Amino acid sequence: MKFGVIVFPGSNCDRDCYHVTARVLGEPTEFIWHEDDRSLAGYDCIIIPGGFSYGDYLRAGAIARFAPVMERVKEFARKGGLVIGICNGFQILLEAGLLPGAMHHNAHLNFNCRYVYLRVENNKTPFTGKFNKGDIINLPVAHKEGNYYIDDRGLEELKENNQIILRYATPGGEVIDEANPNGSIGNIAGITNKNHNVFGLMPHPERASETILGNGSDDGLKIFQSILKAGGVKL
Amino acid sequence: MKSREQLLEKLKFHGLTEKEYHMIVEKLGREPNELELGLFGVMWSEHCGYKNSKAVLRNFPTEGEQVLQGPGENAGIVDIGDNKAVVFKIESHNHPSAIEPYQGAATGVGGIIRDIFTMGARPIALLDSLRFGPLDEERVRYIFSGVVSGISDYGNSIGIPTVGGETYFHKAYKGNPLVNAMCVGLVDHKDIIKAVARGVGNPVMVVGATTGRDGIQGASFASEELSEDSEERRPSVQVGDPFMEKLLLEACLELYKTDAVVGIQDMGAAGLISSSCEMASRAGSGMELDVSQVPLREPGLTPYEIMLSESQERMLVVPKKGREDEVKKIFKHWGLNARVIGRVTDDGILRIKNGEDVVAEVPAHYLAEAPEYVREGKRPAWLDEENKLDLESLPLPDDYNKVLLEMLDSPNLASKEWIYSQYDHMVQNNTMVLPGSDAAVLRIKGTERAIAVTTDSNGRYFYLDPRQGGKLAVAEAARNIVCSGGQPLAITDGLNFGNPEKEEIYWQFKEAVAGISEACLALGTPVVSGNVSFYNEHEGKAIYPTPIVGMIGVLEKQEYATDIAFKDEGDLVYLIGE
Amino acid sequence: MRWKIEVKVNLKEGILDPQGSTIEKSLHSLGYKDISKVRVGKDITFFMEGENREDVVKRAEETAGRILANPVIEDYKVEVKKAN
Amino acid sequence: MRWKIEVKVNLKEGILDPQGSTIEKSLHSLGYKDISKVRVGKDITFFMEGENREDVVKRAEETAGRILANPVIEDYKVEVKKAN
Ligand SMILES: Nc1ncnc2c1ncn2[C@@H]1O[C@H](COP(=O)(O)OP(=O)(O)O)[C@@H](O)[C@H]1O
Repeated sequence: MKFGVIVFPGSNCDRDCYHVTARVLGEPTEFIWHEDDRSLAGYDCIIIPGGFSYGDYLRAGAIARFAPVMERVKEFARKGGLVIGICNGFQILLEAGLLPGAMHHNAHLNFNCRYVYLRVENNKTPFTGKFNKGDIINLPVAHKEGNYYIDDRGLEELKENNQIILRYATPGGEVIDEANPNGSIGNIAGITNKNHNVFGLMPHPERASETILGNGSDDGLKIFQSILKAGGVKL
Repeated sequence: MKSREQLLEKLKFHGLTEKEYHMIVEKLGREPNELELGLFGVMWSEHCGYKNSKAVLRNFPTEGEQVLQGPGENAGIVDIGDNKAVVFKIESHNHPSAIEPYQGAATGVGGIIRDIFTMGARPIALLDSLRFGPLDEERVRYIFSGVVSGISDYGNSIGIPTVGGETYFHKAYKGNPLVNAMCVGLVDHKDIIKAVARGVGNPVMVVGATTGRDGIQGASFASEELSEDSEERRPSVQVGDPFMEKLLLEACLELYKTDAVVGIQDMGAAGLISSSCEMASRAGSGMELDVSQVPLREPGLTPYEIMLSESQERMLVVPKKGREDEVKKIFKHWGLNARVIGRVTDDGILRIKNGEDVVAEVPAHYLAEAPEYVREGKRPAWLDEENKLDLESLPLPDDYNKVLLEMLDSPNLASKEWIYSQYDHMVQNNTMVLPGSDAAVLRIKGTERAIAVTTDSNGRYFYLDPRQGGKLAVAEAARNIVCSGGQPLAITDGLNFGNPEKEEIYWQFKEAVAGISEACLALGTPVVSGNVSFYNEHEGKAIYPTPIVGMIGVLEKQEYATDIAFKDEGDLVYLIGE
Repeated sequence: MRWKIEVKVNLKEGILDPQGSTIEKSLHSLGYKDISKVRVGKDITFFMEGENREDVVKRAEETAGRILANPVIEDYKVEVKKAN
Repeated sequence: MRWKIEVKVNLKEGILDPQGSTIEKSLHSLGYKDISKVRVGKDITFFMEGENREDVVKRAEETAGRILANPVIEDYKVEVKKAN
């Protein structure tokens, strides 16, 4: 499978994502510069990595969505290509309208870097096929603006279409306020679009893909392996 | 002819003594002009010239087979095997953080990061060593939270994990907090770059941010050009732009791959003047600069302001002749300025022009080599009194449970998670042992190795006995490295003291350096870089002498990495040592 | 002609404002107890060239609605003044 | 009586505004070329109780200068209106 990792000025998890897909999984991976205007046909999955695109000045993701490459990402997504946005990538997907809702400041305001538990709400997507529904997984978050917001109608729609993929939960799987690191509505940590081919999540699966790192969790690797399993959609 | 009073006033403004003025006149063989005097003023300041500390710092052991670069460059470098090396240094930003905690701390982090990537290395870790007054005071809480968010926003945004540090609260730091930041970078031996300006005719370029009036202490009063309009005094606080620095970092690392660079230095304290004369004097060459070519953020800066501006996120680059366009192209790709502002000469003179006019002309090494002051120092009379505590005379607590709870409640002992959870300590995917343990451990991708990093110091020990304090700090750092699975390699030191012109402070300084040196010799961990911050006083009272020891160790195998947590039920617990 | 534009961007009513409530709490703890409903927004100013007011207002509104504010969570207000 | 306070906090002239300059650059690259001198400040609003305007203005100014802005790098402007 061929991965493309988009690089915006200020992206800082681009190399980490590359490391996981190219080195840990051994799949061909290329960086794609934000000014690049080529068609993304030929890639099987596009990763929009974390970081602080354009410094996250104004709002996280607000400026990145205007980059030339984003038109190509939209085109790629429209045709059914797999797109995964991690952290800042999620924020960019929201700003670009590829996913519904918006992000604002964490309820406690501070940047927060720590491991959280997540409940897998939907395993019937190309990003979660290696999990069972209801699995509790352990991934790190690291963000200041991960407080997901959507209005009531939008929330209903997300539920109806099974677009909520990950929720912050306790190790025992309860979805309660205490498990919510940022105030996000309904403890939402990750959603897809209706077609389930565009996935945005605040936690960093690329940081939990090798057991030698951090607390030893490699639950994140399963997300990348799910993508491999799904096989992607060659356009 | 100016009167002596006028001269003295001017010298006072520039922080020079009358004796120093006469040295300058003698060296130059003439009176310096206003601008030249200003240049000597900053370059011979303690901050840039180390005039009170240089002689003492020479006592540090700085050699060892692992040392690839000792003190004297932007940062020190040690070999960690497999043709890889780590570049590291610590730096203080105490006074700026006292005035504007957020920006002060942020720009401190920005500055130390630049010191690392000017050496050709990619920065892979940050640590921060912090001292504040007691948290029950509003002002202290304001400074504390401002400093932590300044470090957090800068380090997180640029994508360098802040993996460790230490934090203490004590009334000695109430009016004068300490904010020391350490950065660690990784480089292949063959890619190491030095800050030298060699090769007659090679261009000199400014890259990165534009230049504004940031950080020029009262420049408006110094330069005659500005004294006419009664503009309000510009604050000497700089504002950091981590986004700009991230672009600068990536652009520089890309530039290094081209072999077009002869030398590069960051523009930190005293900006263009200190970077240019240090680069020239290290190479024994001269430099000619035209200040009118420096890209400005606002119009109307005087040559003095341009030379002294401490605008952040800028570098001085000397590429090979004819490669200018290549440099410009790379920086343009990252959306940054790159402008030729002068060239390297062979006459050893720093010649500053404003368009066609020569506005200053001074041998670079005069500026770069500040006079050295060696003092006697005096053991403080109060020290015996302070050390007289008879432990036997202390009453034993009635309720040990209560004491334990009180101790756990004390900010000095409590978990520092509130701090380090605000730092991204995992970005770059190398952090094997997270903050909360003795030292942080980072794997080195592409090898089986890892490094361990820590900062340590106990100001109270230094206060009671600076020599013992020095030994203890180095020993603690080494223990933290060893407990994490590493072999200690070398240290960087951040020497925070009061006013060295006071005999007692000077004595503390000398003694502390002696103690650190003794321990470094014993442990085989030479000093490869460091920073001195004097004048940490508030209302005439000095802080506890607080030298921070930042230590690096190497783990030959990643699997040696250990953290502090007990692992399994039934594991045996040993107490080792005396 | 030169115009000075001021765009105020605020979170929509009803959306929790973590910055505002943090400031409110610290104000209360410092003794300013009678302060309530603190909200924090952005105040973005810039200059624009333009022949007449209508044209400038139109373009400023467009910039604000398209880029400076995110309509999902934010409201904005644009003020246009002649610059001197 | 109830008053509505609006405090605008902006970086002092001459002080680098990284947010403003980054936004300005991106506006230019999006085709809004005639926009210049973008500065980003904070717009803080709240309510206060008080007998008379002078008293409220005084206390609002105090809050602004002491807590909402850092006078070392920021300027602030306080507006006080009767709330209804
Ligand atoms: N300012 C800080 N920044 C980052 N990490 C910190 C900071 N202060 C403390 N820590 C981390 O918290 C842990 C405990 O620190 P400390 O209380 O100094 O431990 P000890 O005194 O046992 O060495 C360490 O892992 C340290 O790196």
